[in-house]
Amino acid sequence: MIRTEGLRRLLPAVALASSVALIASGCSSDSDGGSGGSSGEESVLNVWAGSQTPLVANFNPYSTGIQNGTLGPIYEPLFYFNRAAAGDPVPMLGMSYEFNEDGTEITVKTREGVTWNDGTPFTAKDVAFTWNYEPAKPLGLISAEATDDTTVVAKFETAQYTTVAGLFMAAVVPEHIWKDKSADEALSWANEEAVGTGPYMVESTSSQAFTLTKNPEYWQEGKPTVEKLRYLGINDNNSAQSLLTTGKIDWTAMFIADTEPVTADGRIAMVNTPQDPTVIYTCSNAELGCTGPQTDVAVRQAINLVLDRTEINSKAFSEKAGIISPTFALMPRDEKWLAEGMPEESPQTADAAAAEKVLTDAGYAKGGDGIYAKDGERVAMTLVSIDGWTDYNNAAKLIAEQAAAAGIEITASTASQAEVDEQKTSGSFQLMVHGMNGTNVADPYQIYLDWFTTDKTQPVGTTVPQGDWNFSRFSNPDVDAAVVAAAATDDDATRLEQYTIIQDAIVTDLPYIPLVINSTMTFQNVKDFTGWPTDEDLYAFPPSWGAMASGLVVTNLTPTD
Amino acid sequence: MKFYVRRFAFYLATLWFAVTLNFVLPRLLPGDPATILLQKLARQGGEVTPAMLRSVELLLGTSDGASVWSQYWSYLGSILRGDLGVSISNYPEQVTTLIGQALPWTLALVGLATIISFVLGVLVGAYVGWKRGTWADHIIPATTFMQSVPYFWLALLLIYIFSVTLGWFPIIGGWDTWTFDNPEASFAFLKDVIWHGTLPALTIILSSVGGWLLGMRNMTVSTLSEDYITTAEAKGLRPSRIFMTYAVRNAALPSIAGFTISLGFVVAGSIVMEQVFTYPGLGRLMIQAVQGKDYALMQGVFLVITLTVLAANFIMDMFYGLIDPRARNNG
Amino acid sequence: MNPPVAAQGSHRADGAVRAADPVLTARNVSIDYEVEPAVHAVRDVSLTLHRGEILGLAGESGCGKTTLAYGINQLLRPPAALKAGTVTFHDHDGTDIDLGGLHGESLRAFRWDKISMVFQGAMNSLNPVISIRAQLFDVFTTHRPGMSKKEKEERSQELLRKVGVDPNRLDSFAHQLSGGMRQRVMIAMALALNPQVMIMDEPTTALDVVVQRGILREIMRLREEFNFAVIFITHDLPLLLEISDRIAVMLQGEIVELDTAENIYENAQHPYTQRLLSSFPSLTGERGSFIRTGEGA
Amino acid sequence: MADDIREQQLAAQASGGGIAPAQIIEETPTAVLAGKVDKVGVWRRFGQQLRRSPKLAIGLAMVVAIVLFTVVVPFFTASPFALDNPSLLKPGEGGHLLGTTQLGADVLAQLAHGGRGSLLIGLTAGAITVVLSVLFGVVGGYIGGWTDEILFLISSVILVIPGLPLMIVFSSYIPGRSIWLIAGILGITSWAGSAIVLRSQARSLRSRDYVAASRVAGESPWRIIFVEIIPNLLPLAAAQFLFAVVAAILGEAGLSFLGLGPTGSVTWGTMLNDAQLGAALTRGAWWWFIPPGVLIALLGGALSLVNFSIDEIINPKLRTGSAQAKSVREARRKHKESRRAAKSARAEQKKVTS
Repeated sequence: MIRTEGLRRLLPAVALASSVALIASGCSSDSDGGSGGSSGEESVLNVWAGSQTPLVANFNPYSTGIQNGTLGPIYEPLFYFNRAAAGDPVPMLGMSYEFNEDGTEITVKTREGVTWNDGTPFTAKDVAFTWNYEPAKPLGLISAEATDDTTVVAKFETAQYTTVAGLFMAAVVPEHIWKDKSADEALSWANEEAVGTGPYMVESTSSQAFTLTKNPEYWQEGKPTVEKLRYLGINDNNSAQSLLTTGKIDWTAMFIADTEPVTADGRIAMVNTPQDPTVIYTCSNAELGCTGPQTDVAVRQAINLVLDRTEINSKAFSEKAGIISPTFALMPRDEKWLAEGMPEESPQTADAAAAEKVLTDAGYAKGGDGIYAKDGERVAMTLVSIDGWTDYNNAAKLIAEQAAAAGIEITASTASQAEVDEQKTSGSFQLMVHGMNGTNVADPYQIYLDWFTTDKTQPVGTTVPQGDWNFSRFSNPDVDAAVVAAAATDDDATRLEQYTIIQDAIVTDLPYIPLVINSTMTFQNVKDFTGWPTDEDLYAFPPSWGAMASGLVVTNLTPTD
Repeated sequence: MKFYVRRFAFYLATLWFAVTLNFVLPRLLPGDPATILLQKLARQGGEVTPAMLRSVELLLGTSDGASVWSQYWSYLGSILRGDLGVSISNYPEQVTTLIGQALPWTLALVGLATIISFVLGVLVGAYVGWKRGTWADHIIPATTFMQSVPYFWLALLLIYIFSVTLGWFPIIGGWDTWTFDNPEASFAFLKDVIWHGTLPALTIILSSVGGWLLGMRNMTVSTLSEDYITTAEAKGLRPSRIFMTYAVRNAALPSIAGFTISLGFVVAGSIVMEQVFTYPGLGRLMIQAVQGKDYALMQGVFLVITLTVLAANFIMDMFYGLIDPRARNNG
Repeated sequence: MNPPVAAQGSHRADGAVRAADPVLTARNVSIDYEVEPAVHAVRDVSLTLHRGEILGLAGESGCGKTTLAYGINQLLRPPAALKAGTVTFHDHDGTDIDLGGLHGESLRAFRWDKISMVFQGAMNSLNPVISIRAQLFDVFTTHRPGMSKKEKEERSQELLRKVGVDPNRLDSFAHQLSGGMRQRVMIAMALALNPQVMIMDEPTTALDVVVQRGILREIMRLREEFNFAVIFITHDLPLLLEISDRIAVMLQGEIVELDTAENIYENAQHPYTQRLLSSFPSLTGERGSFIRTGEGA
Repeated sequence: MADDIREQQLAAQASGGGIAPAQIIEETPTAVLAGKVDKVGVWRRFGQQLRRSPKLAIGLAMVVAIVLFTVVVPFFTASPFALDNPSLLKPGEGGHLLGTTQLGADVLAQLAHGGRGSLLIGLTAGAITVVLSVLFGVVGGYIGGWTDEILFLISSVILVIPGLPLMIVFSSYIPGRSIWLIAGILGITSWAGSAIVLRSQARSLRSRDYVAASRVAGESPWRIIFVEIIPNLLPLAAAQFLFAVVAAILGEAGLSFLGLGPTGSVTWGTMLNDAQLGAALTRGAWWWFIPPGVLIALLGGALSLVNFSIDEIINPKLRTGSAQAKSVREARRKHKESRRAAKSARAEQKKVTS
């Protein structure tokens, strides 16, 4: 839970670097906390993936309490879709796949010679079982069956071009273990001796850490080379950073405002791969019951113009956040999906004049209190963020101050997570600093579908159900149609046409006012291990908590000596 | 007799209060746990898979329309059966299991630290009282400043100075995870545990010793003006004897009577402390529950803490008579 | 300086019982409470206590009786302090001990062994948390290191019997005893080392009349038996008239009159003494008969 | 008897030894001798105390200083919410005496402003505590009987229910937490100790002649409680109040550290929390992390100092105890003189007799 509220401590250590040596001598019991092969003993990779103590052994891919390291190191997908960079899917348990002409039927060739870590051979039957298995059944699946040991065919109600990634990235589970687990069991089962095909398997667990040891029968020849992975439970980033600097952690992903002291001695390298948009949700649709000035597109545009995203990034996100595009295409990853003439970036500096012009053009006039108003309604709104999510709280404070410059009154307030969720799902908010989920493939489609289509929203007062994300109540028939059309084609050009319609709409309408792309910082021990994903070669999503991606990373690592 | 009736009523009432509070509060809860849980998952990896969705629905989706009373009774029933429910933040672990793992750590650390602090405070306090009117009086103000320092603030400073900067003590944990995969019954492990417990214990002692010290000092001073002290002097007893058997023996009674009460406060303080030290105890569990909006766990911990304090009080009731004859054979 | 009334008084008194030899002599004792403003609790008091006699010390509360008694036994606590004068103890082996010269170990050893005390407010002079036995044993362990446990036990039981308390009470705690019993226990404790002087400070004030009588009779009998001298402090003049050989009347820290009980009773010199006497209803019956010859008991 | 003694012992402990079991606000011989304390009114005693003990003077001075700081400083500093400064300026830089926070807020301004918040919470919680403890302690203790039994039962239950966990559970349920709410929670979870102390005192006062008298005179219980009893409990109540204030300020800091503090307002607790979230320490931004903690400690210490003196008023033995001991050396000296005098006197004696 790197991003669990209240625990996201921004922290660079000034005094730390100097004290490393001291600490090492202090913790003489094992001064190089099992890092790499440097000490000749068996190599251990110490990982913090954000888990807090007490750790509970739970390696069940269908459980909500699943431990980091389950997806990837233990269970593997058919294909790996890299969310960090554009590129073809990486074959894992699958060798190749093809669609029928309308994309409703998928045929997958599975890998031969793979065995589960209990010795049972892996076959296409396991894949079929997984897809048919109640807790993981993909939406719209008609049937899935193994035609032979290496071929599985799945039929769907609709075209799967845009959802196939989710299907292929799901963990494949062994039929012989799970077939006698009922759906409910499957959820409440801890699965402590997880049987997977991955490079590692469970060795031991305690409330403070659990250890995975390498799978001798792993299907990739001569891999993995790192003997053990030790996943630690740590309660806050301050401790984590101290441990990172003192060589007790080799791989972690967390927010550190000032990385210089950590990376100073060259042992630790940092990769920043911003993924998740941070935006201002606006309850934008008066027709669905939203109230307040922000329901007027002019006000939203004014706010968009008056924001000084550079200051927000530097003060609230310590200059670690990425630059966002109002099209929500993640640049440069989704370059090919950026429609002709669409802005690559949201304005990075404030333009109060432009903002005020937008307002005056829309018939607003400045009141005696310096705040614009129209038909007696002042442009005054409250901007809520979840209490304790400091970067959001800070951003909100800054936004409030910046908006004032353009005669817009924004009151920044905080509320408990429960309350914010309530407001968000029921639509009883005006403005809200909050996050969006980045897409897990190099394509903004998922965002357009989940956050901008009418199906995914509800009138104000009705709760937006779990799994739907259109909290701004945005509704535009053209966009809806375009999304459907985009899903139905496998041809990039055709899809881009549809995206042009969507992007054009949302860039003007701004139901979600883009702020930044929140950072995802990964710290790697490059002195004792090689083979990490780097800015040059992002073969996989780098953070230690990355589902499936972490499997590729650990397989690719080798201890130096 | 009246005494025992009262105590019995006291235990009963406290139990009922703690248990019922746990039942009432969640029903005042705004928002729906399922949504919150999803939020949390979404925050973790930014990916909410359909599998997760379904599991959450299966886990929290259903809510039966049973009446509050029947809910209350079944709740009491499950409590009696020692069933505190399932922890959401550590799904699917049983709350009781989690508490079972954490309790020993807290008991050992907090218990030990408290006793040390108590003994230290009482002895020094008695001495300061005995030496009243001398330099010793200046110890008191000093300690009260210590007492007014926020636990966590002190803990953070201690870590920063002794663990991070000087590296004399570990930064986190109840034992060294890099050396021992699991707790084991070896001398090396014990040593390691003590090494890890030092700073946390120090925090508790530093910030709680002041209270004992002040109380004991004042009690000693007032006791010294009692007639039986004069008698003892007239009897020509040795000062040491007067000090121990006549002054301290009497002056310590209030501290001892109040010991178990203050236990509750110390446990409270240790909650924040455990968070700072990533110590695998109850307090740590509680905070995790709060941050994970894991109400079952939160209430389980609260209940157990209360029970522990009650148990301590019960033990004190049993043994208090031994040290204060006036509390014996009451009728 | 011309000798104060008290001094003259004492000379006459000496004349009256010249035969007996003194066991305790106080000369020109002055005691102050060093507070603002300083309180002169005892001013230039001199008196002599003879072997085996009962010396009554009368006066209303606050007149300095108790302070004087404490002063004699070096029990004064700051802010009270002995400003001037000497207190000499004449041991039966003839040696004279200057109490002012004693402190620390020597004073400790002297206390209770030669002079023991029975305090007013018996309620609080026993340690509430340790048994009577323990408190008696304390005395022996400190002053008679030689004694075996068995001897202590026997001695303690004997003492309790002497003061008319059931020896089984040794196991009791203060709160389990009646006021009278506590005072008897205190007396037993005071007897423990066969002291030559016993200072009794309002020993019976807190008790009801019947108990009072019983205890007084006890004291009389014990004195006959062990022949220790008693300084008996009380505001109850008639009581003193009954039991004392001599009586000193204190007023604002001074002894205004000191004489045999008879003389005080028949012709008191000082107006204050007379006022005191007249303030009590005239005592019926032959003086002292009640106590001295247990008639009517 | 048996339970009474326990209650007295408890009360004594809860009052930090301010009162001794079974020894109540009444003159002891020593007390009388040492300046007839109990003959004069509370406030005069206070005055005497002020002259007598530096502790009280220092304590009060510090409290006043801190309060003034929170009241005056805001007039000379920028708004604590103004973020238009660079992040983490060192003390002195850019005219910020105590530097700035990560968001560029002036630490000094926040400190003063946060002080108001903390004090507000402290005082409110303290007031609640006193009111409740008077209600449960004094009323129960005076009226006695079943009322007392029940009130006392409630008090002792609340007393053992661990405070902070309860607060945590409370505040984690409550969405928006105003300063007042926090103060309220702190107040209602921490009055029991004082109630027990006040009760034991009220019970003893109950048996005083003058109280008995007014009872006989048929005055209403309430009048007696407010006219006869409470005035006599004033010093004690004051002490309990100060205890409560310190406890509340510490409690608020604890809650804030767990992210359960008052939302949307600045207190020393929320400052510490921000500093911790902003990793002030590891970043070497001590000016952000240290001052709030120090101020909390100073205020707490100062109030405790005041409390000592109040204890000494309530329980004269405490003062006279020390006073006695102080004059011990003095007395010793005098002692020696007197012995010298005595010797010479004896010498004369010899001359006379020979």
